[in-house]
Amino acid sequence: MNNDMRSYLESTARERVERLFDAGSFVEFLPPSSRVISPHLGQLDAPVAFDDGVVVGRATLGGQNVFAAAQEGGFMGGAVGEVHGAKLVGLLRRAAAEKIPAVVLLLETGGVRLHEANAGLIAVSEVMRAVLDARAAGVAVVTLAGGSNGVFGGMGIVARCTNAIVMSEEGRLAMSGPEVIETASGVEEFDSRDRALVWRTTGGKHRYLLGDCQAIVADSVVQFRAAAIEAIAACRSRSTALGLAELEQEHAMLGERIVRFGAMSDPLEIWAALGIEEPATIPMLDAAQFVAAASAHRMGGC
Amino acid sequence: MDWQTLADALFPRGHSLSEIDHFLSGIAQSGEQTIAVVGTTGHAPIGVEIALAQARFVLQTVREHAGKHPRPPILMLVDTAGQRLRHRDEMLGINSYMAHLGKCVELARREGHKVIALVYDQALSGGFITSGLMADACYALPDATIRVMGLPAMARITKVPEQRLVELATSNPVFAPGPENYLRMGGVQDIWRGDLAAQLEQALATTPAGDVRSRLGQERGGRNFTQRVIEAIMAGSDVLAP
Amino acid sequence: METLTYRFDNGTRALPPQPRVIGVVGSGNLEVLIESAPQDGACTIDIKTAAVGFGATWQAVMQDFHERWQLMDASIAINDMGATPAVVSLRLDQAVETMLGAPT
Amino acid sequence: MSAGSKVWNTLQSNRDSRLARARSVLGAALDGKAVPSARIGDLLHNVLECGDRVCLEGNNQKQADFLGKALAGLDPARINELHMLQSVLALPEHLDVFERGIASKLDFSFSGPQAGRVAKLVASGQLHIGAIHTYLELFSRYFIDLPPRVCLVAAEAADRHGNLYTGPNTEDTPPIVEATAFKNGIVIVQVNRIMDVLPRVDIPGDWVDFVVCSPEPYYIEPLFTRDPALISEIQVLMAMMAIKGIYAEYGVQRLNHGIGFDTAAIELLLPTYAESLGLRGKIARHWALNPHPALIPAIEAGFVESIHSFGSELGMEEYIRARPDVFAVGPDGSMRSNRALCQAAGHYACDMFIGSTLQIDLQGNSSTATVGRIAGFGGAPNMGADARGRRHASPAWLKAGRQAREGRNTIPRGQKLVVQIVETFREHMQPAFVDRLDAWELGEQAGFEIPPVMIYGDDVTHILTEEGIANLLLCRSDEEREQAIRGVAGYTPVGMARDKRMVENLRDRGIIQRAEDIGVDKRLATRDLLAARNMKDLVRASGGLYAPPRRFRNW
Repeated sequence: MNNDMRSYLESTARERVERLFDAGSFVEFLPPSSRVISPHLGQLDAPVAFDDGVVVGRATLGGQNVFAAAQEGGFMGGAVGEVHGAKLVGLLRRAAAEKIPAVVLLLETGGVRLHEANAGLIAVSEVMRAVLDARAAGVAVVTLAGGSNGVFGGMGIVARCTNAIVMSEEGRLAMSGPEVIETASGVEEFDSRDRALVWRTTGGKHRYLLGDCQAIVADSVVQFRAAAIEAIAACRSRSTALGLAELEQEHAMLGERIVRFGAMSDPLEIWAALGIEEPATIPMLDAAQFVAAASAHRMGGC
Repeated sequence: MDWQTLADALFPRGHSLSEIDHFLSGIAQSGEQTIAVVGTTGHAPIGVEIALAQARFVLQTVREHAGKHPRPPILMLVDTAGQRLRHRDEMLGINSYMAHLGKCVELARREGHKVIALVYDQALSGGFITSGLMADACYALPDATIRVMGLPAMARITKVPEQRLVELATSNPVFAPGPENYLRMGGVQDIWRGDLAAQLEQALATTPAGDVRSRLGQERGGRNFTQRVIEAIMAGSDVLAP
Repeated sequence: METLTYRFDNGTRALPPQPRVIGVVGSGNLEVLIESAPQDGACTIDIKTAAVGFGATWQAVMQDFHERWQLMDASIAINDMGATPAVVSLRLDQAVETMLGAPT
Repeated sequence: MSAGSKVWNTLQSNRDSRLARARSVLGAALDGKAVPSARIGDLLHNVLECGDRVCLEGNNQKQADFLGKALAGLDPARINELHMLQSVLALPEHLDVFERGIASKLDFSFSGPQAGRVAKLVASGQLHIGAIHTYLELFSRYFIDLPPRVCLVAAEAADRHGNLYTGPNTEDTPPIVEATAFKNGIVIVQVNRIMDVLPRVDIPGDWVDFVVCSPEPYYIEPLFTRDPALISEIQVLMAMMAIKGIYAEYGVQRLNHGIGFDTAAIELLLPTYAESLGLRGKIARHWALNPHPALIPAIEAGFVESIHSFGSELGMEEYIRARPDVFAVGPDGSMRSNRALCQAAGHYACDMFIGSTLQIDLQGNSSTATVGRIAGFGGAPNMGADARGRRHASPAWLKAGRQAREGRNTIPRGQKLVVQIVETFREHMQPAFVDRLDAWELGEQAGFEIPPVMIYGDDVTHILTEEGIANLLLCRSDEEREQAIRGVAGYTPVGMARDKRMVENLRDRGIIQRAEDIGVDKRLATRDLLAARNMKDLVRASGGLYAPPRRFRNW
């Protein structure tokens, strides 16, 4: 199979980093040979990984210096523990200190790692603040979400604190996993086995239509690469920092969303309300067809 | 603790706090300062509406004081059962509403508002990240519940026997619930006992600059890796400091 | 978890200095970290595995691996989550192949 | 006693009195043959008698679930000691009838999801097993010594005369109804709807006594859908070895595949790997197979000429309708399946069966039995057995027969290829090769006369693992056979106990073949070789005609 078609979803975090950034340019910080592993998992008789499930480092992307982090969804669902979180924080703080033009976060995570829950929760909030500090320092922070585990929990919040999000339709972005909601509120509330519903609710297409992500691409590493380059350029063409105007605009959009869609129970109704003519056909469209059908109707991102 | 009792203890010089559907907001007097107060009560699950309501109050505070001096501090009062677990909230993008709240708090900070938080009852997982944990400093009452998940549920998911978790929790603050554990890890700045009003005034006078939690966690011995990992990366070193 | 260590002396093939890591610590899978390290010509393998009680199997898999590659001054570390011997052999071969090229 | 005094029509008169009871209790509620669904309890209480043999249509896929629930809800004081005949026990209510004391005896084939509960009910004495059968055996016994007094079956639709349209999922219905109707039993059918004109008539109304329109459509399980995303690279390697080392080697044209991911990988490698070997038109042309979604790319690539099916598969209806040259469709355009005929076809008309299993012993006996679960067999034993009655020749059949007989003074005849494809270890490091099958212990616990063996060793011709292919046809002694099996058993205890010198000797003679011996490049064994890597790829390959059930989608 040629590299153009290489699936982002099926690639490991390391494969994504190797293939997405300029060939051979990635230099890892605290690489596996440093063996900075979780100090807590062993206590609970759980396996460890030499990178604690996240690869961080510097690279070039289209010739531009960037920092990058990639979470490995295969290791504990990409969940954030103490070391994992600290690597993300260190990367973002260093990017801010060195005024790196951009940080690309290849997120794939269920959120906080339960084995080290308190450390994970604090770490996610530290990541969140570090993202916003980096943005304030002029760093564009871009999220890519296309892994099979989605971006959930606190990291779903972090993603929406970055300047831009690029998703594939297979990618998911949300807060609580469908299984968690089903367990807490019953199968009538959210049938986690109805995967079509799960993806309608949390997947890339819905997020794009709602304005929660800025770009949607096919599931291929090169497409994510191209979209990341574009997103960084777009972010850097204006201020990367938070501003009152931007937040006022976001506030209006989120308010409007509740007013217009708050009484609806299925994303299909929302898509119809947005003016999509045949909402039921949306899930089967490929990324390019989807963008053609959806871009005129989606809510404005920010 | 119910919020009225709390408010009376925190603001003996008066306040105008009110509650609508578990959403708390208003103005209060702390020492010589007027402060803006926002938060939740009744173990509120944080859904899209209440997240947006808090964000609206914070944005409004920022907007009203733009270009003025001094900017009033913001106190966030935390009592939440976590994010609301509903299909509707996920469909509407609850993470965006949470993030929006977090970003509004961040904007307030950058615009010169001190932001402190007090967990006066419950602070559970998702509901805590964009409230208490976004403040310059987060405080807690001694009886507060702070956690991601209780030990029985954690035992089920991690398949580690609960008894073993209870044993481990005595020496390692990393997973067991409770404000003391968060204190040791730097997530909570301090636990308030006794005169709440005085401690609030003190907190407002000593708000830390920047995110100091990783350093506190190291100093207090509750998180021994975070700060060293951050420093190693900042320094470009492949080994952690001992 | 179980920890296993193996040492094979008298290898003949040296590795390049850049360490490699292959694989993921996920269910039925493993991560292999392979590094060049001076140790009197030996190849050492340190394994942390979630599948307890398969020492004899690991011994045989590692023995065969060593016979295939004859690595010298090599340090291999494995974090395993119940990978089958087929997957273990595959990852080990992939790791070495990325460092040395395909076997001759 | 004179012959003249013997009564010869007890069955008929018994049937008449049952029908009379039902008509009298239902009265005006009975509209021709149509019974209101709310009155199903009254109907069953009156047509059933204690001790009846009752055949409930519980198939591999389609379930007469409404009737099953109604049966389980009967009053055990009125109806008890039923003898259930059922090919598949899939739903909880299939066992509730035993727990509630309505039924006490069972003859069946397969109980996959309920296997644990079957074992418990047997242990507690609430369920007595007559025998565990293969499908063909059980269907055959319906006609010989186990004709049902009452059968409860499911169809898509009925008309006012009781004619039935069974649609794509005909499955077991024809033999059940035929065996019952022609032995003066009572045929009761649940249908999804009643129509004025049926798309086609699958069962004539003369054979049907009562029809009930069920409140919900019958339950159907998408049993043959395998998500390509879950196929591992080891399975890709094994599929490559199967195609090159067996399909191409024997020129297998007519075949049946098992249900697992190993064979799904083969299906998905036909348009890529097999195509690159120039095998299109030379292998895998005619199939006895459910409409596997994983076969869509091979069908589209022109590998597959015809498929006859045991049952249908959810979501494949429109694709099948659009490929009438390949599938068996009726004049109305929808598929016809028939488990009994397809089982016969798989047995007699196919040159090869390839499928997975849980355990293989040193004689090559293979079993899916595990302790504490009485799961039965299904169809694999008929597929995976040499058809001793076969007389027509084909190149693959002749070659297998030649290999088995070479050097022996026997008359020429062919043999079916029966291939077991297994990874040496399953999940959680469970070895697939064992000294003694769990089937022995299960058989002893459950009091069976023989251990429940899925495929007997003397029928198995090849064992394929990630380590290699063992060709048992070429073995000339029990010892060779044992070492050939050990020689592909990898690092399992059975594999490690091999005689290394003998295994190398078997390899020299081509009895054991490694990937490199047959020119399979292991480095190509990646998921990139799959013609579809996820469900959406299958939908795309079908031109949008395949509509996977919701649980298989991620869009």
